[in-house]
Amino acid sequence: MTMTSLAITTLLPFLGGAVALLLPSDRPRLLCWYGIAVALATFVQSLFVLAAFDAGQAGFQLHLDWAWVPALGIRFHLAVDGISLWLVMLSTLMVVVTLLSPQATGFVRDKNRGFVAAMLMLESGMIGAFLALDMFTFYVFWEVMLVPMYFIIGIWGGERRIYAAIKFIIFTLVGSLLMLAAILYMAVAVHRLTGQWSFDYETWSRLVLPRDTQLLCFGAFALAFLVKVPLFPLHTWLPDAHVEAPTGGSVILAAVLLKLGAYGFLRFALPFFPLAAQDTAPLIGWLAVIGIVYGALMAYAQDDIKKLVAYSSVSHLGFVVLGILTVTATGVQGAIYQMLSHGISTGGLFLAVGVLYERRHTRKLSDFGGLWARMPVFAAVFLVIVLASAGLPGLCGFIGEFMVLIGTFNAGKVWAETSQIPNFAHPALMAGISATAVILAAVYLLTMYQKVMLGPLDKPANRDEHVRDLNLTEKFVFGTMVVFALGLGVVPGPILNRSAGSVDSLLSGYRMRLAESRRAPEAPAHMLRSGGGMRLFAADGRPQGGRP
Amino acid sequence: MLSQLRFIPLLPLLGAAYLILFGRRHSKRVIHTVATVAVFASCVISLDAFFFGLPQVVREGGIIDAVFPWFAGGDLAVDFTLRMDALSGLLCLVVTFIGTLIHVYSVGYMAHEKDYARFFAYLNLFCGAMLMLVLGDTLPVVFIGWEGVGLASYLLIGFWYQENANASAGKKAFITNRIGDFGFLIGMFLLFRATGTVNIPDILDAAKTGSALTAPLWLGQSVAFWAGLFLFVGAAGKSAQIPLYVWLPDAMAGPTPVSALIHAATMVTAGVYLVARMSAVYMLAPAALAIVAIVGALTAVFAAIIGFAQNDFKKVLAYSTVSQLGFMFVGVGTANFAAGIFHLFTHAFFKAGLFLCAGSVMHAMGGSGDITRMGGLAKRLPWTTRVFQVCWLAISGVPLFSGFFSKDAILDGAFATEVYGHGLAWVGPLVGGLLLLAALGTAFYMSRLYFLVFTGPCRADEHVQQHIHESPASMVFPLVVLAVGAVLAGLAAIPPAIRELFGKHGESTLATWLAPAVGEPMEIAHSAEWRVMGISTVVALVGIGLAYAFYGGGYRQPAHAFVQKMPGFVALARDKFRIDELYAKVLLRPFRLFCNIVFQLVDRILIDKILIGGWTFLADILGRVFRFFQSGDIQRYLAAFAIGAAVVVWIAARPTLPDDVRVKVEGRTVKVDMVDPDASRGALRYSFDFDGDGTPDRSGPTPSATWIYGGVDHHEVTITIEDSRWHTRRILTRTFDLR
Amino acid sequence: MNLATAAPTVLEKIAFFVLAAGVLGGALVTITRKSAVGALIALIATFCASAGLYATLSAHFLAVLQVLVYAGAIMVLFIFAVMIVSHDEEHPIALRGLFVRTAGVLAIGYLFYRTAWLVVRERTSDVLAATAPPPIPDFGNVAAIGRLLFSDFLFPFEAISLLLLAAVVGGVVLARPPQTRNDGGAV
Amino acid sequence: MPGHFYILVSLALFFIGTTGVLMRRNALFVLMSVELQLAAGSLALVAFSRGLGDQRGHVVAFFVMALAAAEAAIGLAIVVSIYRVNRKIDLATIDELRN
Repeated sequence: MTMTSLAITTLLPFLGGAVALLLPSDRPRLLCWYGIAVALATFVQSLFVLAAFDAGQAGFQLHLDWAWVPALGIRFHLAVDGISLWLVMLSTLMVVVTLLSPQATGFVRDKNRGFVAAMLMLESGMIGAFLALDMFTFYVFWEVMLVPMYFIIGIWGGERRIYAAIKFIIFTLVGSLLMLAAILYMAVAVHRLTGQWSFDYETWSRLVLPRDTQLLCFGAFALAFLVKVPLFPLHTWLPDAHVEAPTGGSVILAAVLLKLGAYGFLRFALPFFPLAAQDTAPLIGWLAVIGIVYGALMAYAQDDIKKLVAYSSVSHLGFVVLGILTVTATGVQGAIYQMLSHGISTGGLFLAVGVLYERRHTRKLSDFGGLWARMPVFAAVFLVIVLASAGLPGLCGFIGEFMVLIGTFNAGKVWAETSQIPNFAHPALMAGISATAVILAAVYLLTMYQKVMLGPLDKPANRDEHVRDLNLTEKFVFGTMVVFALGLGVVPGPILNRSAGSVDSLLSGYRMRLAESRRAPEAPAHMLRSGGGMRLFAADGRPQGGRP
Repeated sequence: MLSQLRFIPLLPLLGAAYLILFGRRHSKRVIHTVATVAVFASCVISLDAFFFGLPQVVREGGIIDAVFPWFAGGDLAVDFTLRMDALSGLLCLVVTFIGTLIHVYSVGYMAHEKDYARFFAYLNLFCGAMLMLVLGDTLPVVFIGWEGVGLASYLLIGFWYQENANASAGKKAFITNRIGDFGFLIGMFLLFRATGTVNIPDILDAAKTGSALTAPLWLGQSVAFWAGLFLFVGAAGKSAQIPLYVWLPDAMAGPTPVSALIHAATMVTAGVYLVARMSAVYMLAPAALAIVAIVGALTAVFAAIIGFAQNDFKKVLAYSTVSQLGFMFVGVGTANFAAGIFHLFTHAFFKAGLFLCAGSVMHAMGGSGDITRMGGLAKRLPWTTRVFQVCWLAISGVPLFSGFFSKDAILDGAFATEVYGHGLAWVGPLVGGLLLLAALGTAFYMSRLYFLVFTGPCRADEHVQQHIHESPASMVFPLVVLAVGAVLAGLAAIPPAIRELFGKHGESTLATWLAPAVGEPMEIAHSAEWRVMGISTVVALVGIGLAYAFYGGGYRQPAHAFVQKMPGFVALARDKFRIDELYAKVLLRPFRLFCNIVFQLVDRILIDKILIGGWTFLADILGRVFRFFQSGDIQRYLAAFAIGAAVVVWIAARPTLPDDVRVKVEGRTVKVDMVDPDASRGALRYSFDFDGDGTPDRSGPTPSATWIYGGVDHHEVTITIEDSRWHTRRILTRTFDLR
Repeated sequence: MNLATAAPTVLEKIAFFVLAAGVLGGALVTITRKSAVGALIALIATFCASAGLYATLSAHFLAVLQVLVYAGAIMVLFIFAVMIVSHDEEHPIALRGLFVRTAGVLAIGYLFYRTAWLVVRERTSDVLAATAPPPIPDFGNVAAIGRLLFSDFLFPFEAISLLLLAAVVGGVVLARPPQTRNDGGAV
Repeated sequence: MPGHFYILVSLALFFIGTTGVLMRRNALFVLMSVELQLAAGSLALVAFSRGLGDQRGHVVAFFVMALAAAEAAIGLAIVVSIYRVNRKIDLATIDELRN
């Protein structure tokens, strides 16, 4: 079971989606329940993975390694470690929640089966991207992910959906095509060194490139990933995508899709190009800091709830990037945790916005007010989610931000090593500036909450009977979100313990390669023998002995 | 029993959770029973833990309950640990005891509220959070409580959410607290970076051993200074000190029991608790202590002055709370931590009492708190009046009441402290003097309040007067208990000088209990104590007398005279010196404006239009250019294709030029020599016309020729290269000079 | 007749030049006629003449096919089309982009000149001499071509048949009258 | 008869055909000219295959013929349908493909 469990987790939704296209499109309930069933099955399957996962083992587990294109050494290689494990869990969970929530699947009623299919295919794209250990496989899943999202925004979106969808696809494609170029370069480099084709992650992460090459390839990778996150100057596609996307799309986009950027950055960009990462870390770190504050300010400036939430996730994901860039166990752990908590809180926020929109058919803050009187239950869960997003300790938002900030605060000794590029690292200052987001988050979130839920119920549109409290399904959906928001906030131990080992091994490998590329920064590419730091190839690329 | 600390915060939290989930289904009786029992139970547990574990509690370390390791990553490890030593134990008792009373009081006060369950749920939530704040043994756990109480206060201030004002007040409170929390976080980070831990005991040990925290950090100041400063920012936010005090008066929008519990007795004192808790760190940074003391003193005076002119019952009490908190901060700021905590302890009783009296009065007056419309209530509300009298005398610092002792202890410390060293020696007397002023003010405005509300004729209009009635027992009972507390709390720490009269020596019980937590109380000469006691007694009596002269039995001539004499000042004080308006002008509106401008400028224009739009614009231009060729006329495409092909062929068919043409001139002899491009395998034919008569003079497949001129009149050779394969030719000429 | 001998007989010369003249003349008439019908007749003549040329090259199978299929079947198609959309326009030459087209024609002419020159230059090469005797007795007759078609060229043959099928279907779909087209979903 | 004569003929034929394709505005004529081009091609094929004594040229020429048939069928169908839509088949005025 453990052998193929990853394969099932990854491919089940895809097949499910394909089958969904064959179902009659005039049976919406059937379609919805079918989608839920498939998603649920996937979730259960991912629970099996969780059960089979050996917490004590730091490296990758449950390998699934099929030959795909032998001629080019391309393999369908999936494996899970403490980092990807939780992100996969998050994806499977959020898809179930999304398909369950009536707001997300509402228009399946009048539209067609495409949505369910798109959602499921999207899910398997995300899971595959999280699990792939073969760069080619990864890239395939990475792109597979784009298509359903493009359709979800472009077909079932709002008025300016086409604009948003195209903006989304172009932003993401520009980055990922550059990444493809870099991937090909790496493949060729590996081939030149080892004499055989390989897209294997482990092999690649033993590749030590000269400094300038590292900077180029790192740039390509970083662009692809940081656009997805999104990092400060590259973020403008996000608000549009979120505003135009249907509720389900927004939820998945915020909860999972954005995480792929951060995950890819952590999993690939850091280990492959340690020198480049190290040297640019403070720079990108500053961008993240700017993004954190900037996103918060922008969120405060919005009158559209969805835009507000979108900008808030720009701010929150700044923490993720910052945490990864500290390259300290604390920071990276915090970043991972922040990813999960952001998935829950912001996902929940978008669900809530969906509810509000369904009830009132507007997203303008100025149209709401005093809804608490009409929907007390919703008010309660909404408040919990808002506070979770505001990083209230005891809820999920706090721990991630706390660890990231404390990691950044102590990143001084790591960043002190950054060499050539002028070093802009001021860890305390950066952490301090980022910490102001604690204040700003309260400002914009509570302002939003007050404008929507509190105050007098003076607007007639808010009084009519459409504005009703949550029904049973919605109660269940939001109940789940609240439970996770609380659970993640109170008992983070199980998650952090499982990810700790993987983070440590990733970082230690990173440092080893960093030292190696420091030793001869301008030397041509060579390979590290996995494990010990000794060279397999001389600096001039002549082989010394066989491959390990 | 000793490992049961975790139940102290847990029970109220469970109560809150239960009421939120199922409260709607239950009758009011069930609801308030659940809530009150939950708090009372934790009160019992803390009493049990405190007194049965007394020897251990008052010893270094206290009782520890390690619940579970909360989270860890890298070198950061945060344990969920609770600890009860004398300091936290004392606050634990105060919170649970007064909390219970307030719950009981609320039963009567909120009897007509429809959202009963929510109210009690919030109250329980607050108690749980506050207890976690107090008992937390690691800074993050404290931070949970720290923000938890902020949340509870946010919820309770905005309890009547239909009023936008209430909601805004709640928001204001939460955000102002968040500003403080920012300081708390930074302080925490600094301490972690210096000591590598967030466990309070470890940090304090590190502070006691020194080195780690005394290292200079920024601006030549030590880590301890900055950590202390930032922690104090947090404390100032929570405890409403300058400049973050603005939220507390607005917080009175909440139900009165809430004001009593949260905004008088417990939450607002958390800042004082934090400073006392981190005493060892502050001891390393006298400068930070000085800042704490000065800010405290200024706040005390400033709030007192505003208190003169307020006409809303609860507003007066609110500013007096701010002022009293200033006293406490002076206490801890002069390294006289025990005194600060002592005042916190006594203040909890009499201020809670005062607020509950306010509640009872407003209850009677139909919800209005306007003291200009009150008066002569003494006859109508006997119990309330007596309780108010006690608490009033207590807060005014009349001897033998608890307030007297605690205030006196703080003043003693202020005048006697040597913690600042030479450079800052002036701080002690300064704050002492300010505090005397503040004490005078306190006595004055509290007496003003008393006289205006309870004495003289009633200024309320008729139909209000009809149903002025004493509150129900459930409200009076807590009042009485608190009054008793307001009298007796002082006994916890009789100053040594007075103890001496009774033949007791050494420090008071409270001081000795707190010693392990906050350090030994400072030695003060009894003569000094007597002097200060005398002064403060005089001050208190003067204040009361002044107030009587102004307001005894309603507004009197001097009051009016004063107002006429300096109307500007009075108006200013009544408007709270317009600090809120200032903040609104200087901070809030510009902030909002800034956000909007940046959004339009950076996001929309700079990034979308220029950075991103630039590329799309380029692509668009190129597209237009190429579209011009896309005529859609297939015949023109074909023509273009044909032309292209023809051009290619034409180029390919021309003979390739020789690589270089060398012309050697020796006297009259000219030798032209060039390299035949090996592409043309002998297919090229070269003919040379030296004399320019149009006919070739030399020709053949060899790319070189020689010619001897007769005269010097020629200086040009024309070379014709023919390609026999294509019948194409190229002509090139070279010029030279004959000599 | 046999082309094997190096020097062609007078008869062959006459045959060739007559046929060539027929081909080129017919082509010229085809592209210069105003009336579609006239052009079509000329086209058919061209094809017949080229069939004759095939014959002189001992490609008898193709010659027959050329007459049957080309001059026969395909031209019938053309005739029908002409009957449907027959209208002789007064300006046979499109004036739009005339300059470009003329340049195109000139370019084609240049290419023609170049290639022709090449051919003439290489006329002695045995590829163009065409003096070799037919390598096999039944060169170019049905049996030989059939053998090739069904052995080496089987796949292309099938492919072409599929192409034709597709063309037929496409022709039907395209040429159906409009009112049945829109619900047919094609186009 | 020497082979290069045939090639010259096919060249000329192709030239004429291309000229027709380029110059005529009537789609029908364009199609005919295309047929001319094809004929030129197959003539060259046959001639070369004769010169080389290789019959595969014939086969290809045969395929060309089939291709011409298909092309004529589709082309004419398109012409007819275009004619149905806008009552003319003047290539100069048919530029829906534009932009």
